[in-house]
Amino acid sequence: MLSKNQIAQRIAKEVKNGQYINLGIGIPTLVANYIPDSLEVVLQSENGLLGIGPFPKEEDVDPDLINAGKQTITMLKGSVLFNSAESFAMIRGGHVHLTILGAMEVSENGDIANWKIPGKMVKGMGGAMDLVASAENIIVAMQHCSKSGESKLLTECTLPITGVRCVKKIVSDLAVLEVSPSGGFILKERAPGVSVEEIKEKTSGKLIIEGEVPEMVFD
Amino acid sequence: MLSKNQIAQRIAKEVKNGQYINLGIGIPTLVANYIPDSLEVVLQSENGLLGIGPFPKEEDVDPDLINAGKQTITMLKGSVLFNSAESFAMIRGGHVHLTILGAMEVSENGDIANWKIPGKMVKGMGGAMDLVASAENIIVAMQHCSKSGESKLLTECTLPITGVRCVKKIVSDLAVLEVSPSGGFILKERAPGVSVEEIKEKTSGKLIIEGEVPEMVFD
Amino acid sequence: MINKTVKDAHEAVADIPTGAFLMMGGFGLSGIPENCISALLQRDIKDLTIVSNNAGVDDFGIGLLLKKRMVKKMISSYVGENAEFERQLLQGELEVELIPQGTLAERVRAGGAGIPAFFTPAGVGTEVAEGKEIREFDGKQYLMETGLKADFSIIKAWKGDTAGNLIFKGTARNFNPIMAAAGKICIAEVEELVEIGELDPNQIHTPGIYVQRIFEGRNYEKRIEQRTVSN
Amino acid sequence: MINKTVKDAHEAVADIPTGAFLMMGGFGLSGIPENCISALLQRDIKDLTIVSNNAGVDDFGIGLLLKKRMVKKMISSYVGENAEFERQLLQGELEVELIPQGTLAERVRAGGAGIPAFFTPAGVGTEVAEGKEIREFDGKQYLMETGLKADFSIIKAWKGDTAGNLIFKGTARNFNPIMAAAGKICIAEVEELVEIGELDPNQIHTPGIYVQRIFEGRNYEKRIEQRTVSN
Repeated sequence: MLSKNQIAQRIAKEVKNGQYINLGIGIPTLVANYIPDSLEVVLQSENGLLGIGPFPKEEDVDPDLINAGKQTITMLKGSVLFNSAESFAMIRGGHVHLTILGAMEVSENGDIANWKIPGKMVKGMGGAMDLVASAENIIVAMQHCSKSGESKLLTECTLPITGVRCVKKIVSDLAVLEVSPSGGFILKERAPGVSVEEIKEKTSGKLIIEGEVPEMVFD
Repeated sequence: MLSKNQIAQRIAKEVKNGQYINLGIGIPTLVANYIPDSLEVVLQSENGLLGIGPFPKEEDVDPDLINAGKQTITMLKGSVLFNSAESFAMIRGGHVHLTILGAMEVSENGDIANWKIPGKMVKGMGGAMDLVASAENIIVAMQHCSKSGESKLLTECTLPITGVRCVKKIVSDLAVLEVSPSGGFILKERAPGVSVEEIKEKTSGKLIIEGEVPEMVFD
Repeated sequence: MINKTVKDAHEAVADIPTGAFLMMGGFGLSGIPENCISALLQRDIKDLTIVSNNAGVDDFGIGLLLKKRMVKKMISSYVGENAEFERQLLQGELEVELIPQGTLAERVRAGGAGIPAFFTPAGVGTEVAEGKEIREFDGKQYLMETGLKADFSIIKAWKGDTAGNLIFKGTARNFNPIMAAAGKICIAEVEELVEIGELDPNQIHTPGIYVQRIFEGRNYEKRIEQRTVSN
Repeated sequence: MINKTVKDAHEAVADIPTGAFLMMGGFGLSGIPENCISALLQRDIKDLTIVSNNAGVDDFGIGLLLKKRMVKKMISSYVGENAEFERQLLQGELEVELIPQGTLAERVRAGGAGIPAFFTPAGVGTEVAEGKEIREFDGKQYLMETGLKADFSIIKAWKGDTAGNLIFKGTARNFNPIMAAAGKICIAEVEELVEIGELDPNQIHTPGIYVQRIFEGRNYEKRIEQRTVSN
């Protein structure tokens, strides 16, 4: 089973040179730590910044410079600031190449649910619905099962969905899976020490296994 | 009969303190010369400037600073530059209070035709259709009759129209007229030495005369 | 140039009535109109509808207006981090309308730009689409969303001049510029109010045409929600 | 940061094919991509469709492409001041589509912003409305217009950095920033190309995310159409 940091590390391998990327809150934010320096990529914060830098030193904290998770951040050389309409024009217009975000459930046709649990206080979808409706490539970072052990990779989402047929790839604590255009989770890689049997058992939606399934390799 | 400069001078009396104004090409441009210094108004150029200043001195000519008529201009203290989408957001959003433009024909319900003559090369409507569809107050500067003596204030426009039911007031070489919300040109003022009879004769659309019609007064 | 200055926050918000439809700039607590919020707290008005990306925290920002029960409805994209908000909502004392953040931004931009409606892919197939027109363009489905306007938009900028031209700082820009244009009356508070001619015409983020009232604010607290530092 | 620099105009336009759908920035002759137009003139391509507010003059700007018969169709708001344009149009050698200037600007902005369609009041009741959906909002009629995208958008800025961030100057800004976002490939020529970090992040008009190729242009002529001076 992968740790949160390992999930982030594995997702970082999906990043390509020259990409503009939006990282959601939680595990996706950790991905930034594992993108190799050899790749030139730009991270977008939907509250109005391209080129997110590292967290500031104590003396450099600026309340006028935060990310979409409301954390204090810094800028880089070449960063640029803009308003919220421009920010989502970028997202909606397909200029952001890759979106990485968390999910509570994903269905075998690529639907994602990550904003609302009936009966619980609803905090809002923030920018998630815009992101999943717009980005050409969406990768989900998630736990394969809930704390009570139920699969979160389903035939259909049971929670209110955030977007339809949008997830392209999932990296869970157990596996890397692609969503087949014709439906189903294609098992691409196993976490070290995790068997195909275990993944089968813990995937409630249709699982597609094509030949040998390699173990993930970490550099 | 008013000269072009007198038409501009009369229109300038319609300008109110605090207004943002778009002036079309031709006579409307001349209006700027007659706005009293006591009024604080801002002129918009739809190619991307608020706060049009006077024409530059020879040594200050800047090819990167032109008005919508492509004339070299200057800026004022407090001027601001923006792109074409922002410029028409201002116009469409009703932020520009007053539009003054020329017309080939106006109908008694306020339709305006000023962009196309069938059989002649069509140069385009530029920003005129956006302006007449959006501004809350539209004043037309025009000659009352064509060179061949035919009225340009009609029951219905004969030329392809630029906008419907939008003109509020007309200042011609003969008269000041308001367009009645229920249709018809309400004669408000006569040019010096021009009789009501002459205006009647030269107005092809419905002319409404309410009591005495005063002569225009120029300061 | 037209002079838009008013004396202070109290004068700026003096005529906002009970039941007004307001927009307030800010993302989290960054770029919020602190002075106007304080001045509103001293007004005896209620039943406000507020469009704002977030709803502040319990003891700062819009949270203060909520605590004083001045708000009837919030229109936001994310309203976490506010226990009093949650309490009022669960008790049915407060209405909330949640809108995807990009749709909210575009609806505000459209309202200011005279666009009554537009199509966006955000929310297709979700609860957000309920009751809305769906249309296909180029094989993809989109929702029709409408432009939003407010009686008053209340925003915060870094620098401004007396003609209402504004410059923002950092990510405190966020919704402020687009809300300026979407308010019938836009009230702008700035950290530094300068004379016309002091701002470069080429570097102004919000043209003064959108701003009806401007004043220099005082004592900005600029509270930080998630102070995160590197070692 | 991602480096977007190419060597020169020739490299920048080398892969534009016959039949391409282009956008070109500029208003009149102000802010036009002079270097790219010169480089295109040396390419053996034709049947271009060009979205540009104007069509240049006989011997400058897009007028040069027209003269060399490289253009199949112009999509503009105003095409005066060009005798060769008029000749080709009257002979049926050139198509032209005229669009109200604000609608053109908003269609380009929508194309770049992922908005497939929107409503505008411009053109209601006129020829422009023919064949278009009309809808009433709040008692006023509006037309539905669609977003515009181009294979290549070719623009001109004042300063730019290697990441493609751009700053424009004066009214030479015009359609350039919105066209940047609406081109699948945006080619930006700049008067001065600087290293990243030299432009203030708060003063950039066009974020580099929209720009795929950038180079420093040479020998700008910046011809003036109406030199008008005061005494």
